[in-house]
Amino acid sequence: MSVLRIENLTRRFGGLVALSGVNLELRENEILGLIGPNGAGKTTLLNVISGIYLPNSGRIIFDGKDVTESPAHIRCRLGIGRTFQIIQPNQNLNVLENVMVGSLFGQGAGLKEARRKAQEICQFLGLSRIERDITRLTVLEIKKMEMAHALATQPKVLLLDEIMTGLNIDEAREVIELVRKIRDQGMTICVIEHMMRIIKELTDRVLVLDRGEVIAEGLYEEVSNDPRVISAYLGEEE
Amino acid sequence: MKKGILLIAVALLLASSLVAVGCPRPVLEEPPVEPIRLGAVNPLGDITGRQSAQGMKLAVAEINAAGGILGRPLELIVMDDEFSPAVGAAAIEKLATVHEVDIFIGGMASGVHLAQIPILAKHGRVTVWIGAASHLVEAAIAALPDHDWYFHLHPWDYQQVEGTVEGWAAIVEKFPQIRLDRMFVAYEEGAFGAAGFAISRALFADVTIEGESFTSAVFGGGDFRAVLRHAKEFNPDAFVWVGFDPDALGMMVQAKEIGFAPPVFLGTPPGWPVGFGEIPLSEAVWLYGMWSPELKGVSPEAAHFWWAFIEKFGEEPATYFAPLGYVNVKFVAAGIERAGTLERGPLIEALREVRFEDTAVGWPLTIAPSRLIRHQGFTRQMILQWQGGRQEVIWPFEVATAEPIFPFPRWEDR
Amino acid sequence: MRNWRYIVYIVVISLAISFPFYAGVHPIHVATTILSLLALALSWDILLRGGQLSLGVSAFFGIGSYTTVLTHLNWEVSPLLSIVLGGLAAGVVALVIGLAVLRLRGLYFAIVTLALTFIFIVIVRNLTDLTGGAIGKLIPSVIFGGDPAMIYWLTLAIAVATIITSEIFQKTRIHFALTSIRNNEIAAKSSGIDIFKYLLFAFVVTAVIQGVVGGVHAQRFAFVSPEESFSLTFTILPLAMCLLGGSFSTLGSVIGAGGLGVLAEYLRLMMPRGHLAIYGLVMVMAILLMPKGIVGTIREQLVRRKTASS
Amino acid sequence: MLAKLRQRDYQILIAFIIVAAILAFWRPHVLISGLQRGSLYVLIALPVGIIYGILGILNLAHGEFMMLGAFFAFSLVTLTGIDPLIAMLPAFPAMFVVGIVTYRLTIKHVVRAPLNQFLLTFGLAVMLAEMANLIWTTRPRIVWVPYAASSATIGPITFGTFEFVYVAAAAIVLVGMFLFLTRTRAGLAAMAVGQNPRGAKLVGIDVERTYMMIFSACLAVLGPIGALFLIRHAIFPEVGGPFSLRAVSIVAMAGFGNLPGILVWGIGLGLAEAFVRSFRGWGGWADIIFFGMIILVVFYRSYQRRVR
Repeated sequence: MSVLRIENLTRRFGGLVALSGVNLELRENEILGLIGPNGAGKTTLLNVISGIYLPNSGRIIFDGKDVTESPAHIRCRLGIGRTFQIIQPNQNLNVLENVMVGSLFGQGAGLKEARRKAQEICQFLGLSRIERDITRLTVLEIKKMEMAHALATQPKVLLLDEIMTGLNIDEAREVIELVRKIRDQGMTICVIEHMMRIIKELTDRVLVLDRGEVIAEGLYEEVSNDPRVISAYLGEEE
Repeated sequence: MKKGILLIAVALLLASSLVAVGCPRPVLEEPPVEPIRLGAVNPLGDITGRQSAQGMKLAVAEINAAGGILGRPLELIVMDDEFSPAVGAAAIEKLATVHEVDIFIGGMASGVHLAQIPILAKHGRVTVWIGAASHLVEAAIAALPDHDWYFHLHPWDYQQVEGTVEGWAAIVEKFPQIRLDRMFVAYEEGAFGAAGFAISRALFADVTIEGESFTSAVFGGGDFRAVLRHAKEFNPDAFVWVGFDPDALGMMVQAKEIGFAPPVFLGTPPGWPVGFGEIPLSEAVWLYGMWSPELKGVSPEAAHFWWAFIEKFGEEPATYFAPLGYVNVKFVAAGIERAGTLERGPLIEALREVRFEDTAVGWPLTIAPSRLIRHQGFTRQMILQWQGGRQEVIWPFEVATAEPIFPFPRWEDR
Repeated sequence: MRNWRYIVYIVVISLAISFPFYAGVHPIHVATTILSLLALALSWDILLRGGQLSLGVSAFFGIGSYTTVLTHLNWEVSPLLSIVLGGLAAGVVALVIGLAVLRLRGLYFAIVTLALTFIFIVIVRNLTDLTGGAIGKLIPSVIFGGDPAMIYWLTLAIAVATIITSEIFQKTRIHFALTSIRNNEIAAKSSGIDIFKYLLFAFVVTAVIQGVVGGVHAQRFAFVSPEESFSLTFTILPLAMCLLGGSFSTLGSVIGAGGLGVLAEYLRLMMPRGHLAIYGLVMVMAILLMPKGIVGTIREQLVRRKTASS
Repeated sequence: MLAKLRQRDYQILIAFIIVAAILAFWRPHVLISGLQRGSLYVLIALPVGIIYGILGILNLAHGEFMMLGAFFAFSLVTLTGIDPLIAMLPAFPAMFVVGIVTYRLTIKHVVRAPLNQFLLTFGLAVMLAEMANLIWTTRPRIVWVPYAASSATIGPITFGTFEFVYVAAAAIVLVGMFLFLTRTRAGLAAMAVGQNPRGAKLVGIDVERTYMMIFSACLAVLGPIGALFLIRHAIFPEVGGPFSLRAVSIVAMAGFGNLPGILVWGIGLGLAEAFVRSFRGWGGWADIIFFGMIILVVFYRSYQRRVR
């Protein structure tokens, strides 16, 4: 049963083709890893799914509905939640308030309800000191806050863009556990990640992008031995 | 959250107390002789307003030196209106309540004065105004239930034009070579120019008038080439531009470059740029005015003012608002003298009777009704011409200082 | 503590309301002007909280002024109602042009709102039959017969309404929406915020405030003209007041308006000629010494002190 | 910041030439006065564009600095009796010094602080205009040189020729800035700073110094520009304000940081204004063309960004 289906998606920026004929299926309750060398189009794909960019062609079916033309905030309300690679927390709000924004607008909760839910989620993710000023958070706390913010929109699908970057091994492990915990709550997750170890440990299935095209798809073991994938990565190393 | 409201509350408290403190009420002192207080509101940032205030100060100094009026000295309080209606209106209120002036004088821009009228009306004290020429102001005064207390010395805009209609008729009669059948009016697109054009059109009944607006250099314009070209195509007997001082140079230069030299070339700015008379293009340019420095050769009062002003302030009067400010105070003083009291009724009566055979602007001054109000002072302006760097008076002939140069010399001959 | 706060609150309100009873007429005038600039400053700040820097305050101010005067003159609408109509007209215009201009961001938005101001000036100046053209229009009588206390109370009511509006904007979900939009639009969209809806709402609400203030101004001085009613002063002065007091807060604009307003009055008293140069100097110095405005700087100091002590 | 000529630019260029050709036959005066006036706009807008491109500051006091340059030239002319064209030479270093002082004291503190620079440069504008008022009063000042009204006649049309100096000056300033920014070390460093100040610092560029030099150089140019302005215009303390506004508008139209765009749109606006004015009785609507065009172009640009 697929939650999100992408058909033949193409997106160009001027002359540059960022995504070309991408097909993708997110199955219910799985963790999909999205990998590929730098500039492969991973973040663009996430942006198209979440509605930041509209595709030039192709369709996006979410939860049985065609959302190809829906604006980002509608998709969020329908249940596509995401984090950002370069996190820009709202400096004018404290941790709890940042998380509240998610439930206020993602779910349409009232202020009191949003506050309660945000507290719950923070607790769930182990975020304490929630009245704190944003500028004094550790990297791990910021990442957690970002996840909490996405979770607060009550998504069916959660798109995580490089949330492990900048974390040490212990912290990354903690986040991996959290992501699993989130999935166990019944959510479908798609992660972009650079560290292969994490992909191996975390994901059920992997999709490899290179220059805007899907070049491989399957279990981590299968994909990692695919010669095209190897050459894509090695080609980049040079 | 609550703290925010609290802070706001405290801030409001501070602000309101500051306002209250910032505008202190006067400490009541009883001087040996209570002075007669004149309250003036002028745009002090502008040369017109500043020199007009200087003219007033000069008059006050002279009167006080001669022992004051009714044995009391004059006290002049001048406030700035910054050309802002809100500031100008508040200034009147302050003069009335804080300084408790006896008489209001001064003034310049019509827009500012419109905002002051309701407040002046509320206080109903005698007011003698020397600016604000717009007929809109006259209408606003006339709409008041009672405006006996209001004296307006500056001619209304339509009176200024009426004066020129009369003057031109006289000039055409006296100098048959001068003709005025076709006139082109270039007017700046703001209130000053638009009113000037509309009124000219209405009052010059026998003249064919065409007109077009331009953006004054004051507002970033200054490109008059299209207007001048249209004027040239119209081939008028007289070309009139209704604009501001900074437009003068551009008008001349741009007319010269397209070879547009109509028989009469006339400008009506409130003042002229420094040194305009010295540039060769100015020769034989006509202008309208309430006053000319050259009147010092004709009118003893104008001569007295001219030299006294230079002696006191070390600069020459630049616009007619300088002598007008002087006349303003002299007029009020004469009225009080005549009435022998500051009581409203007799004072108004006396002011109405004040007659000057000669004033600092070189004209006689009497009070008569205008179209809508009862107390109007000057009603005419003169027709002058730049000759040899001086503003020579051509009409009225009684005060004329020169014969007109006609026709306008060709640009090449300068 | 709580009681004490309410006492201050009540005292201030009663002081503000009773101001005309203990202050002279001139302070009432000055306070009225300051209050109307305060409302403009605060309304400008409300839109700024969503990241949109408008230079079109004068435009809505002027539309409000003209609508007020024209409805009052042509349809004999009562002065108060005509002011309401002025606000509504500004709101409707904001709604229509907001649909287009709110697609713009940053300086592009600023420049276009400024350009719109000039376009309104040209239109008003050239539609002579309706608007009186460059000369403008007169109202035969001033609102409340020119009673400064009544005009003060009317302006106070508008300023208080603006303060309340601002506080509502600060304490409801709108606050979260606008700050998120200002912080990062893409992130805001992905949080489910309908950016356009919130910006348009803020734009229209603030335009209504500006239109009402313009309407009162026109009724207070009983005339409109393109140069006066669309004067850029009504954009720049509130902007300066807000930034000096501290943006993104109600208190900032209140303090900024009070501070600059009183300062201008003092300077005018102390040096009749040249006081505007000092005014400019104060603006420059204030922004150099307190880049976050008075409120922002004080708040920063408090936070720093708190951190140092903890 | 100095985009290479792309295909679209060629299209604009060709459209321009076609418009010019039509005007040359239909309304030659429009072409001449539009070009001259437009060049003045370009001349004044170019430094605004550079300062914005590199320092990220939109200088609202720009016109006031030009006023200062013009008054400087005026004082020289009246005190020494030299020709205003010669006064351009000392005006350059004089305004450069003004630039350094202004930068050191004020601008330095608001680089890349978008809101504060608005207020700061506006405060500067008020201060400059009011100080000029205290020194020179509001009475307009003029200088007279016979060549200011020189003209030429070609066939049936007679037109002023002096303002072609503005066209030449605009071309010189544009080309000079172009060469400086692309051919000199300091210029390349400035471009790098404009694109990425932090990166530029990492590769050893003195960012502070670059900011100061660029700001001062742009003000310095206003010295000669002020002198050229003085020849044809009366000057007074408030003369600069409207030009600040126009310059900023043109820079917005060109797209912030696009120098050739300033040329195109500055002259385009000059032509459009002159075109409207050339119809008798429609001159009052010329401003609506100016601001209407700004709005349309800004919308077109933002629409394009969205599509791309």
